[in-house]
Amino acid sequence: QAESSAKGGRVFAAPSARRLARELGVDIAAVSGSGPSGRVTDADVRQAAESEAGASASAETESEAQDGDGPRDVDVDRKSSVTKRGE
Amino acid sequence: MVVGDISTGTEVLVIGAGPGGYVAAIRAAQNGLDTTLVEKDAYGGTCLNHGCIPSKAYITGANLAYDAGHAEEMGIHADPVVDMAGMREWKNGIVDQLTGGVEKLCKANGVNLVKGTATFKDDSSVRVAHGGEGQGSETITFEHCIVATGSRPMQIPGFDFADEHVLSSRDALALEYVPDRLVVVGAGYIGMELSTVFAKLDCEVTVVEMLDDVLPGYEDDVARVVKKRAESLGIDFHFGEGASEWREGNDGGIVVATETEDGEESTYAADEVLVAVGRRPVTDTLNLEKAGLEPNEKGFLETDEQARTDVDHIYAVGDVAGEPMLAHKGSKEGMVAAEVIAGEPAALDYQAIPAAVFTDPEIGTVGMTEGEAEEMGFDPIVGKFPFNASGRAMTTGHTDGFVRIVADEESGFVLGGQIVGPEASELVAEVALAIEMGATLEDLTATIHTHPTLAESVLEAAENALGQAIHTLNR
Amino acid sequence: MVVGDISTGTEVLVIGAGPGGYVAAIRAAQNGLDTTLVEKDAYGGTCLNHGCIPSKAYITGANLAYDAGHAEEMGIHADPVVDMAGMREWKNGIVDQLTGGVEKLCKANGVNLVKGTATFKDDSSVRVAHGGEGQGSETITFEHCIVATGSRPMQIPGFDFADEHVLSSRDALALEYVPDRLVVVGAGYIGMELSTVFAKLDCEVTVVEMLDDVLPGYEDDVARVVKKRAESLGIDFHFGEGASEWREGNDGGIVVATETEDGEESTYAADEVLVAVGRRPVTDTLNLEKAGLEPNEKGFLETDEQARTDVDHIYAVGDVAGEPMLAHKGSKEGMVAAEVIAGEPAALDYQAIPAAVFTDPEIGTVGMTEGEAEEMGFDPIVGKFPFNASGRAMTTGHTDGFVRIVADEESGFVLGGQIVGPEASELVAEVALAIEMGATLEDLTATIHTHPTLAESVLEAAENALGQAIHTLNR
Ligand SMILES: Cc1cc2nc3c(=O)[nH]c(=O)nc-3n(C[C@H](O)[C@H](O)[C@H](O)COP(=O)(O)OP(=O)(O)OC[C@H]3O[C@@H](n4cnc5c(N)ncnc54)[C@H](O)[C@@H]3O)c2cc1C
Ligand SMILES: Cc1cc2nc3c(=O)[nH]c(=O)nc-3n(C[C@H](O)[C@H](O)[C@H](O)COP(=O)(O)OP(=O)(O)OC[C@H]3O[C@@H](n4cnc5c(N)ncnc54)[C@H](O)[C@@H]3O)c2cc1C
Repeated sequence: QAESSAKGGRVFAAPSARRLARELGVDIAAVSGSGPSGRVTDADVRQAAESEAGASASAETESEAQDGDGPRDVDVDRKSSVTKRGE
Repeated sequence: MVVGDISTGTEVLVIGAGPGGYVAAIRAAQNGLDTTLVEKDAYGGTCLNHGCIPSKAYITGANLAYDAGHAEEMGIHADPVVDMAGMREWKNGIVDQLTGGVEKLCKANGVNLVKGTATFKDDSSVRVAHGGEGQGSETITFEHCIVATGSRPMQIPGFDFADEHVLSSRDALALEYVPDRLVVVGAGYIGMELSTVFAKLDCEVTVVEMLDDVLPGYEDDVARVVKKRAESLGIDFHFGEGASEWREGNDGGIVVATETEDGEESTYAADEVLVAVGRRPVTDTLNLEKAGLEPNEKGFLETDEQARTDVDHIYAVGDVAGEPMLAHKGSKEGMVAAEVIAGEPAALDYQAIPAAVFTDPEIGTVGMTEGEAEEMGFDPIVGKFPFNASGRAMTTGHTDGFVRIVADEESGFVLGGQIVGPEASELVAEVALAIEMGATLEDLTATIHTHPTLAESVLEAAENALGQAIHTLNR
Repeated sequence: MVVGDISTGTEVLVIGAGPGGYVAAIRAAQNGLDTTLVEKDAYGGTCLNHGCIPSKAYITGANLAYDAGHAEEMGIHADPVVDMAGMREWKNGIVDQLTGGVEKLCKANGVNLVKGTATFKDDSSVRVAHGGEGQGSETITFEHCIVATGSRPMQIPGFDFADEHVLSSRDALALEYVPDRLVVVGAGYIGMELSTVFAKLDCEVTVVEMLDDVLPGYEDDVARVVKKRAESLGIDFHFGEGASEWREGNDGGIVVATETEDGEESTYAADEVLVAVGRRPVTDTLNLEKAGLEPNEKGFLETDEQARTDVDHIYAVGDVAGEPMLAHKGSKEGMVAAEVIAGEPAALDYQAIPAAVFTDPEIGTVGMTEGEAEEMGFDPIVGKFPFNASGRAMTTGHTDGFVRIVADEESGFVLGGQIVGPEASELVAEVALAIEMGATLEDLTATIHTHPTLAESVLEAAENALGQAIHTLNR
């Protein structure tokens, strides 16, 4: 899903969702979309931000437990960018 | 914060008050930043004074006069006489109102306006030379700078804009009379817009273009619609010829000489020659090296997603920051630069920049062509609707052209649109929103479109892509 | 499937070939359904033959002649002469082309076309009386029926459309000459569009309206722009007066008498009187009761989200199915009915139906007004941009009016738009898409809009709502 929506390097999401992702420090290209054809919604972005924040704040085991979510997995770079914003 | 009596300081210094610069300055001031805008010439830049606005005013005037004079089929009989000096005055009135408006808006938003030419002293100050003799200069130090110095028309060897009969687009837009014969060098959008204006005002127009078609960069079938119409207006095209020189003719006019790649020469008699072969960014008169900046080989300042140059606190927006050299691209960059300086999470993350050409008919494009979509790895489907099947187009008397919508087959996402036809410049707005929103073809067709409008053609093209068109046959 | 020699059967029977019916028939056939379309008169219905299309053709013609004759300010001097018979012929040519096109599209999609007047025999068959004497009739049985019989102009006591000088909109659109003096009864959109046409063609127009403003249903500030312009075209308005009767005058013309609520009488001399006081659905000539159907007190057939009437396999679309009586609403309902019959999960689940009035200037509206948003429980914010601040509007010579965007303050979702000004009918398309997509104000402002276009005004209005406008002051 995330792959098809990132075809040609493009993310299909409304400008407001893209801006929200920047605000929350989420890499929108890695968010899996729940909208039509995999469009990334505001809610998807918020959920990604929450699961990242949760992941970075808690033990590794917990983030492993979320592995089933696949595309919503957190990469190290983004984790650090979220942390930076939180400071 | 006055630092000395000849030196002032500002949080944000904007150089150039075109659509890139003045928008950046207003947005910066709206964000509470102490902002200074330096302009050496006229508020509104090329766009308001010598570009978008004056050209569109003449296009309206020429269209009205031409259409009214050619509407016997509609039962309208008229023989309009155009007084070019009068049309120019009307155009000047619009320009004055708009440039005055820009000045007022800057002031009302709290932007400090400085008249003069800025050059960098180092990476945190500029010298501003005030116009006119003995006006002196001042130093302005800045925390952030936005370079928005725009572009100027390119010259070609043998044609000096200082010569009386050699016109830049700016000169052409200031003429007080319609020349009997005009040679236009260059069939890009500026050349084509102005050729159309003059042809409609009864000038004999000859277009000389080095390449082999009009409007390079546009798809063949789009360009063809404009070229066909231009030919029917009497414009005489010569492709594959480069203008080499001009000289005085025997008849009081001039002669423009051209050459093909093979060295074949031709000459065209005219009264004036308009050279519209492109524009170059204004980055050579700023002492950029003092600020640690170096333009690329094309003269542009390269910038990142935040409109930032290689020097972190210096931004570049508008024509100096690269293609497409369009007013609205510059304004967008200006807003983003101002917001980034203000600490907002702004970025140049738009999916597409629409572009319009105000020829007859107009062109409006946004996003990817079918070919570009393929290159990007999409599997495009395409839908088309010709304006000669549109009830609204028929009732406007303008049925040339079509709407094409490009989408990704698998997801249905709208990727691009190419419109050539009446009001194409306006119609493209809906397609741009569809692209930015991540709308699918189905989203477009599910949206009710008013009848009878040209915008219905966007819906019809989307339906055609889905194999569901009502007003054309689906194949 | 021929059931007998005078009786045929069909899966889907569509009655009426207006924009509701022909679109339904084509979509049904596209979905593989055996479809029959019965039309008693002309393909395209009111819209193509006597409504949307002819009126818009005349509006174009009148605008061109008027604008060219009033463009001294632009340096254009012309004195156009309009030959109304010629303009009518041009209009007829467009109508013929479009109605012929509808017929061809129906056939190409495999729709069976039957000429005649349908009346219900029971809930699964109709009798179709073929036009002309001795042409006989046939019975068609159906599995599903779509009623799309449209509407007809309302008459008022004292004014019979059969009388020579009493014109319906249809009659007015068929005139071969421009009357010197015209009284128009009714200042709704049809009355206002036609008043404007005739006023621009040098007819002395008097409008009589029972209510106290033009364009009932539109907000005051929207209606005001149109009324002011109409007055400047010389249209003479009389509000609070109902037309009571007409009689022959002494000067070879007629006299139209009106009465106020208080019984005060006035008279207006004219050559013709156009009665445009509304339209009534055509549900009284179908023997609907035989099918088990009963129109509501206004004559409409009530339908559900699937365009279905009370009788499960009978659908109603277009003007017969209720307000707004607009072509594109009918077409949408037609598509949905056809898709539902084909088993698709279609529904009338759109958020908003845009509407346009082609007066001078045009009006385009979609979704909620500020007041409606409040009533619906939203906390609306509103942004406005006047066209006299738009560079593009100035260059078109048309700067009356404004764009207003209504959004929900908390979520930013765009709820509605009211546009009055040049090309308002086209500009509303972008706002309609924004509403359907659930776009926010930020989505609108983040989308790059081409410069210079009227569509930029939509962006500016959205920015104004956010307190971020560049080209107006934010308050
Ligand atoms: C004939 C014509 C038609 C056009 N039509 C369109 C159109 O329809 N749509 C469209 O989008 N684009 C159009 N363009 C292009 C458009 O005009 C430019 O893209 C736009 O003006 C670029 O904006 P800018 O702010 O980058 O630069 P400019 O508008 O060029 O403004 C730069 C400003 O900087 C000032 N300046 C330069 N150097 C200094 C200095 N050292 N100190 C102080 N001030 C300085 C200049 O005086 C100028 O005012 C047209 C151009 C032309 C020539
Ligand atoms: C002057 C004018 C201007 C207008 N401008 C606009 C505009 O700009 N935009 C807009 O959206 N709308 C406009 N309208 C309204 C628009 O015309 C109607 O909303 C539209 O035509 C309704 O479509 P319909 O298919 O429901 O009915 P109609 O178009 O009325 O079609 C109904 C058809 O059914 C046929 N019929 C009726 N009874 C039978 C029967 N028993 N058997 C067989 N056939 C039958 C009729 O002959 C007719 O062809 C305008 C109307 C008028 C009068």
